[in-house]
Amino acid sequence: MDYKKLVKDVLKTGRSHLLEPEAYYVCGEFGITCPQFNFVANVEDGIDAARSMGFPVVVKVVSPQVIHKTDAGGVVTGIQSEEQFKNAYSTMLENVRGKVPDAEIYGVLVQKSMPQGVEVAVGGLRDPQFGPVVMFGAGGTLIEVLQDVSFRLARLDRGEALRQIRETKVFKILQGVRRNKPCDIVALADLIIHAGKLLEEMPEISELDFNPVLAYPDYYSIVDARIVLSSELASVSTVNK
Amino acid sequence: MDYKKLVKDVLKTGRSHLLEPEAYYVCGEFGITCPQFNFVANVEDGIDAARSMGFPVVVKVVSPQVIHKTDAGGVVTGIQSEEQFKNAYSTMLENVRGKVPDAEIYGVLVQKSMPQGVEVAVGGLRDPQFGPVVMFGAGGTLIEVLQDVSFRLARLDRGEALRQIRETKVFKILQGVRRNKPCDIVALADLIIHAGKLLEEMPEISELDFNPVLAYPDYYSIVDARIVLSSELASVSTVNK
Amino acid sequence: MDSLTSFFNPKSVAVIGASKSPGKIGNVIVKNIISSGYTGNVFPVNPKEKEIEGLVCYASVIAAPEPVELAVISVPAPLVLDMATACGDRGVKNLVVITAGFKETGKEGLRLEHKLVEICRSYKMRMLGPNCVGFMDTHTPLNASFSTGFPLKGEIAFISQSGAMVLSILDWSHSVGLGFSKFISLGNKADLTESHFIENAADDPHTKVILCYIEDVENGPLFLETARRASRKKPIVILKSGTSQAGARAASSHTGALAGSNIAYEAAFRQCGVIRAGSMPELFDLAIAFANQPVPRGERVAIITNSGGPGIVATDNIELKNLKMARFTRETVEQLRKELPAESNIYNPVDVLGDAKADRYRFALDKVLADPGVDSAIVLLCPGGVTEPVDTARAMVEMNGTYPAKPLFAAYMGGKQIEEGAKLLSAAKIPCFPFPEPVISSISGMTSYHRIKNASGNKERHS
Amino acid sequence: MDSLTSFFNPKSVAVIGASKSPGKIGNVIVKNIISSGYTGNVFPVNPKEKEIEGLVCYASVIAAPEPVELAVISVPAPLVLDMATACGDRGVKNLVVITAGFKETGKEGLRLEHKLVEICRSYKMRMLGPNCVGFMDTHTPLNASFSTGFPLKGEIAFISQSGAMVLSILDWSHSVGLGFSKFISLGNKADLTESHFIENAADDPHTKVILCYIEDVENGPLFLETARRASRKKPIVILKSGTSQAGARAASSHTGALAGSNIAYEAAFRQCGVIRAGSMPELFDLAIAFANQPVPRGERVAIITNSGGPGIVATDNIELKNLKMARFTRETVEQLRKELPAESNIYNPVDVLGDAKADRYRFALDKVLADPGVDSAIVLLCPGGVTEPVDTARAMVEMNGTYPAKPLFAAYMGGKQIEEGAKLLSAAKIPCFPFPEPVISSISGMTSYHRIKNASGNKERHS
Ligand SMILES: CC(C)(COP(=O)(O)OP(=O)(O)OC[C@H]1O[C@@H](n2cnc3c(N)ncnc32)[C@H](O)[C@@H]1OP(=O)(O)O)[C@@H](O)C(=O)NCCC(=O)NCCS
Ligand SMILES: CC(C)(COP(=O)(O)OP(=O)(O)OC[C@H]1O[C@@H](n2cnc3c(N)ncnc32)[C@H](O)[C@@H]1OP(=O)(O)O)[C@@H](O)C(=O)NCCC(=O)NCCS
Ligand SMILES: [Ca+2]
Ligand SMILES: [Ca+2]
Repeated sequence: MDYKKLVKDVLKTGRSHLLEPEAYYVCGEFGITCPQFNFVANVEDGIDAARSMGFPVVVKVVSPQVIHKTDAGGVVTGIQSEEQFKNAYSTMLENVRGKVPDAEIYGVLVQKSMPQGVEVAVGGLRDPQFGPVVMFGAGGTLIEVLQDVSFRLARLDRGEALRQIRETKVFKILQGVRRNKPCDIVALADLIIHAGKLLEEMPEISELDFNPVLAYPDYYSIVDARIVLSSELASVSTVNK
Repeated sequence: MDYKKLVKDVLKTGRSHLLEPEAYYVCGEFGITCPQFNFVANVEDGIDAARSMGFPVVVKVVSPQVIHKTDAGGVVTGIQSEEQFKNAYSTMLENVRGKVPDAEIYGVLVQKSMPQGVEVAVGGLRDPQFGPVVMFGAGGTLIEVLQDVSFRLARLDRGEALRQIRETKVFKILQGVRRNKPCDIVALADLIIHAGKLLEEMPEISELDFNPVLAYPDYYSIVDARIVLSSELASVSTVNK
Repeated sequence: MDSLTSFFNPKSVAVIGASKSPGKIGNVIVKNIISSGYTGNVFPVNPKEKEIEGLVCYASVIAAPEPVELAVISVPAPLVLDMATACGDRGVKNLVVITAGFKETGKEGLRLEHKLVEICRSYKMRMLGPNCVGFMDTHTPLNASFSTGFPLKGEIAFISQSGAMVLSILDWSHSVGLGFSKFISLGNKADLTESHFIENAADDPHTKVILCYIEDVENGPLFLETARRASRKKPIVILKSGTSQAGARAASSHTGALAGSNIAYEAAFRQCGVIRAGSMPELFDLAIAFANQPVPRGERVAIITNSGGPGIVATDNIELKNLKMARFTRETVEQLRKELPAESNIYNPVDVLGDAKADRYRFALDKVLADPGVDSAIVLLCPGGVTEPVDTARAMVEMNGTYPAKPLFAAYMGGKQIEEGAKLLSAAKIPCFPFPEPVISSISGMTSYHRIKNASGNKERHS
Repeated sequence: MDSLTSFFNPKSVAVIGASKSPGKIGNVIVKNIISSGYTGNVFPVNPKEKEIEGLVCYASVIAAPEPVELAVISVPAPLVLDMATACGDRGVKNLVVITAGFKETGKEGLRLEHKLVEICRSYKMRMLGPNCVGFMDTHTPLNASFSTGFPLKGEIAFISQSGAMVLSILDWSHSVGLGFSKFISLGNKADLTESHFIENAADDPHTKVILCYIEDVENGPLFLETARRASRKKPIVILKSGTSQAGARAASSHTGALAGSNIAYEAAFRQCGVIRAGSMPELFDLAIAFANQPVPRGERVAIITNSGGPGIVATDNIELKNLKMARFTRETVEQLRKELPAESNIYNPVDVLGDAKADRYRFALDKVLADPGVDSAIVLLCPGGVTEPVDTARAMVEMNGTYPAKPLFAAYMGGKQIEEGAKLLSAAKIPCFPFPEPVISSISGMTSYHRIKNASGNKERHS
C-alpha cells in the first residue's frame, strides 16, 4: 500500500497516531531501517515468524489504545524459545487486558531482538514558524530527565547533522568509551536527515519519536517508533466520519 | 580485625587501593551497607556461599592488579544455578588470566544479585584546602559523560545532603517517573553523610567511589566500591618495606 | 528581493500629516528630515496649511510638484488607507506608516492592516510599519522618523521590532559616542520585515555589522534564506526576546505574535549563521566590537596586564567563553624575558607589573601581537602611582595600526584616573570596557562569527 | 577571634618609613592619614627627618611619645623585620606591612615572611599584609594606605586579595557615587586573612554587605566557620578567581597559592551561605543592591514598563534567573484596569504605554507594591516625547518610602534624556541601571540570600 494513503486512511478513522508496524512501514519508505518484524494475529503465526527470523525475539502488543506499551505490560523481551514464546504471548495479552480493559487489540508485533548498543533518540516536531525541527539526544527512559538533546531545522546536510550529534554529551559515548568501538555516527546523521525528510514530505505527521535507537559500530536500529498525526487533521476527520 | 589496622596493613604492603571485600568491610564500619557477600578461595566454597545466600548471585575476581574488573572479564552476573556457577567461576578466572596475565588472584567475591534499581553514584575526595568533599550523581558507566553530579563538603547534615541530591537531574528519577515508586532518598542522604564520615576519620583514604549504587523504594545497595589510599602514604610505606 | 535604494535614499520625501504645531509627531518628522541634512525635495502634506517649517505645504500628495519616492504617513488611523491610496495614485514608491491602531489593537485593526497591505501590493509600494518610529540613515543622510536626535555616523545597522528601543539606544549611543549607519523601527512588519532589511544591510557598503532586536520572525523560510546569505557577508547579531514561557506570553499580548518555539529559533539562528546575543548589553558590546575591530582569525587570546588579580579573572573568562589562552612562541617568551623586569610574568597572561609605564606596555604588546600564535589581544590596566593610562592608550593605538589584522581590546578599570585614556581608546576604535568580562564576551562572539564564516566558506567550496 | 577595634579605630598611628618626598609611598601614606580626617595621633618615623607634613617625625617608633596602636610599615623589605621588632618592643598592637618582597617572590621571601609572622606572634601583634595597599575606613575615618583618594562614606566593606583592584574600584566608585565602609587590601595574608575581616565586618554596625575578591582561602576550616556565622548576619558576596585551569595556573604563578579545587570552593561557598559572583560587574551590582535596598522576601517580581520590548526582555530574564513573575490579586488587576488606558497591559509586566507620564507610573507602582503577591518591583523607562524621567524618579522615591520593605529597582534606558532621572534615583538609593538584565541579576542574587537566611534560620530553630 502507498504510505501516503496509509496515513490518510488512518486520519480518516480519527486515530491520532500510527501503530508501531504502520510507523515502521512509513519509516522504511524514507530509508529509515528498523529491525526485522512481523505483525501477527495469533500465536501460531507468531511462532512461525519468530522461527524464520531466529530467536531471541521481542513481542509487543499492537493496539491504538495502548500508547505506553511497557507501562501496560504490553512488551516482553528476550524470548529465547518457542515455549517461552507461547508463555510470553499469552501473559502479555493478559497483562494488557488487565491494565487497559477496553483496548482493541489489533495483533502482536514480533521483532528480532537487537544486541545491546548505545541508546540514543531521534525525534521531530513541527514549528509554526520554521517548519520541521529534528532532535537528537541521549535515549532510553532517562531522556526527559537528562535533557541531553540538540535541535536543528529539518532541511540539513550531513555536516550539520554531525555537528548536531557532536553537541550532545552522549556523543562522547558514541565515540567509544573504555574499550568499546566507536558507533557509526554517519549512519545516525543520515537517520536525522531522513527523519527530517519524512516530516517535510508528510504534513499530516506532527511529531515523531524514535526512542531508543540503538547505535552500533556499523549500524543503528530503531527499537521503538512513535508517530503522531496532526491532531487538527485527525479531529477534523473524526467529525467528518 | 580492626578496620584501621586493616588499612594500615594494606598501606604497608604498598598497595594503593583496597580490594573489594576489604572496601565493603571498612564501609560496614561506617554504617554503609552492602549486599551480602562472601570472599572465597575455591569453587566449592563459592557454591556453598551462593547456596546459603540464595541464587541469583554475581562472582567477581579479587586481585590487586585488576582494578577495572569488568574490562578484564572479571565479573559474571545473573548466575542462577550451581551448574551456571561452576561455569561462570572458571570462565571468569580464565578471562582474567588471559587479559591480565600477571594478576595475582587472591580469590573470588560471591555477591547476592540485586534487583534492578535506579543507578546512582556516591563518591568522595580530599581537597587540600577544605578537606573531604562528597559527591552524589547519576551512576552507571555514563557517569563521566553525563556529569550529572553535585558536591558538598563532608561535614554535612541530612538537610544539606538532601539538597545535594535534589540538585541533580537523577533526583527526578529517584522521585519516581512513570509508574515507579519513589526511592528512599533519606537513605541515600545518610549514605552521603557516612561516606563523608569515613573520609574524615580515615586520613589514609584519598578517594572513594561507589558506582553504581542501586536505589530502591526502601533501601539502597552498593554494587561496587572502589577505595583509593593516599598515594603519598602508600609510596612512603613501600619505601619503608 | 528588489533593492531598497529608493527607500533609504529617495530623491524626494512627502510627509502626510505634516503639522505646524511643535511637539506633534507630524511636526517632529518634518523637522527631523530637514535637520538630518537630507538633500532631496521635502513635501509637507496638510490640507489646512500653506507652509510648514519654511517648506511649501500641499493639500494632498497628489499635488506634489515632482515625483515622490518616499512618503511618511502620520495621520490618524482612520485616514491612513485613503492616504496610502493617494500615494499609490501619485506613483509613490515607498511608505513609512507611523500611525498606530492596526494589528496590535486586535481584530478590527488587523482587518485595517490587511487592507493597507492590499493597497500597497496593488500599487507595488513597499511599506515600513505601520505602528513604527520610522527610520534613520546617516549616510543618505535622512531622518524619516519622529526620533529625538539623529545618530552619529557609523557602520552599525540596528533593526528593531521595538520602537522604544530605537529611541532609547539612539539616546544612549550619543552618551557613549557610538555611530550607526541605520536605525530601522520595524513596527507591525505588515510588508517589509527584518528579512528585507537584513538583506539590504548585507549589501550596504556603509554597514559592517547588522544588529536586530526581534520578538518574532515574520516569515520563517524567507528569514532563513536571507540570513544564511547575509551572514556570509557580515555578522548578524540578534537579541530575540520572548524565549521564556512568561516572556512569550508577554510578547504575544504585546504584538499578537504567534512566535515559534525557542528551540526552533535556536536551531534556525545556528543554522543560518546568526550570532545570538544573550542580553541587551551583550548585543551592543558585540556591535561595538564588530564595528571597530577585525574579526579574530582564531580563538587564541593574549592578555597584558599590570596587575595579577584582573589577569586571573580574565583568564578564567577566556576558558568560560570557549576561547583559549594563547601560547607564545619560544622567541616571544625570550624577548619578553630579556626586556621585562625579572618579577614580570612573561607567559600569558603577561604581567608587566604595577609600575609599568606606557613604554613597557608598548614593548610587550608589540611582541605579543607579532606572535603567530596570537589571534587577539587584551590590555588590562589598573591605575596606580606611576601608571600612564593616556600614553598607554596612545601606544595601543600605534600597535593597533602596526598589526591591523589582529583585534585589540582594552579593559581600563577605574574612574577619573583612567577616563581620558579610555576615551582616547574608544575614539581610536579600540573598544574599552570598565571590566574584563565584557571584553572577553565580545571576543568570544566575534570568534564564533569567524567559525561561522569558515564553516560556510568550506561548505561552498566542497559542494 | 579577638576584635579588630584597635586595628580599624586606633588611638594613634605610626608610619614607619614616612618620607618627605612627594610621590613616595611613605609620603603618600602620611598625607592620606591626615587628609582622611583621622582624629588620633599620627607619628611619622624616619631617622633622617625632624618633621614630615607638619608633624613631628621620630627616629624610631620606640621614641613615639605615646602608645602606638597601629603602625604602617613602608620601609624596604630588608628593614621590615627590625621595624616589626621595634614595634613589638614599643607595644604596638597592629601592623600594616605595605612592603613587597616576601612570599610572592619565592623561597627566600617566604622565609622572611615566616620570620615576620613569628615576630608578630611573639609580641601578640596582628598584621595586615605584607605586600598590600593598606586599608581605609570611612567611619573611623582613617586612610592607612597609599591609595589615590578616599572612598565616599557607605555601607559596603570590600576585602580584596588584589591591591590593584582596591585602587581601581576606589577610583571607579567615585565616578558612580558609590560609598564604602571599608577597603581592605589583604596582600599576602601572612597573619590576618579574609576570615578575620569577614568576621569583623559582620559585626561592624557601619557595614551592610561584605564584598570579597579572593584568589584562594587561607585557612579552609576557619573560613567555613566564620563565613557560616557571618552570612547569617549579612550578605557575603565573593568573586573567587582562578576557577579555570588556566586561571588557577595564573593565580599560583601570581601568589604562589596552592588553591583548592573549584568544586570544593563551590561546595564550601554554598554550604556556608556565601553568594558567589560570576563576574566583576555582578560583584559590584550586587553590592549596590544590598547596600541600598532591603532583601526581597521572595522571588515574585513585578515589572512596570512604558514599552513592550524591554518588558519582554525583562520577563525572559526573570525566568532565566530563577525568579518568578508576580501574579497580581484580582483587586490589583481591577484597580489597574479602572485607571490605566484601555490599551495598557494590566497583568505583569504592566505596560503603562509610551505616553505614560510620571503620574501613571506612580499610580501603577503604588498598586503593584501594595499587592501582597509582589516581593520586589522594577520600573523600566524608555525616553519618548512625553516621558518624564525626573518626575517618574521622584514618584519612585516617594513609593520607595511608602513601601520600605519591598525592594525597588529601575532600568532607565537611554542617554542625555534620562541622565538626570537616573542620577536622582541612584542618589535616593534606588539602584538604576542602563539595561534590564543587571537589575534582574541583582534581584536574583538578593533573593538567593533570602533563601540562605531562611534555610539557616530554620536550621537553628529545628536543631
Ligand atoms: C499618527 C498619529 C501620531 C497622529 O496623531 P495626531 O498627530 O494627534 O493626529 P492629528 O489628527 O493631529 O493629525 C496629524 C496632522 O495631519 C493632518 N491631517 C488631517 N487630515 C489630513 C490629510 N488628509 N492629509 C494630510 N494631513 C492631514 C491634521 O490636520 C494634523 O495636522 P495639524 O496639526 O496641522 O492639525 C497617531 O494617530 C498615532 O498613531 N500615534 C502613535 C504613533 C506611534 O506611537 N507609533 C509607534 C511607535 S513605536
Ligand atoms: C615599601 C617600599 C615602598 C619602600 O620603597 P622606597 O620608598 O623606595 O624605600 P626607601 O628606601 O626610600 O625607604 C622609605 C623611607 O623609609 C626611610 N627609612 C629608612 N630606614 C628607616 C628606618 N629604620 N625607620 C624608618 N624609616 C626608615 C627611608 O629613608 C625612606 O625615607 P626618605 O624618602 O626620607 O629617604 C618598597 O620596598 C615596596 O615594597 N614597594 C612595593 C609596595 C607595594 O606595591 N605593595 C603591594 C601593593 S599590592
Ligand atoms: Ca509578527
Ligand atoms: Ca594563600
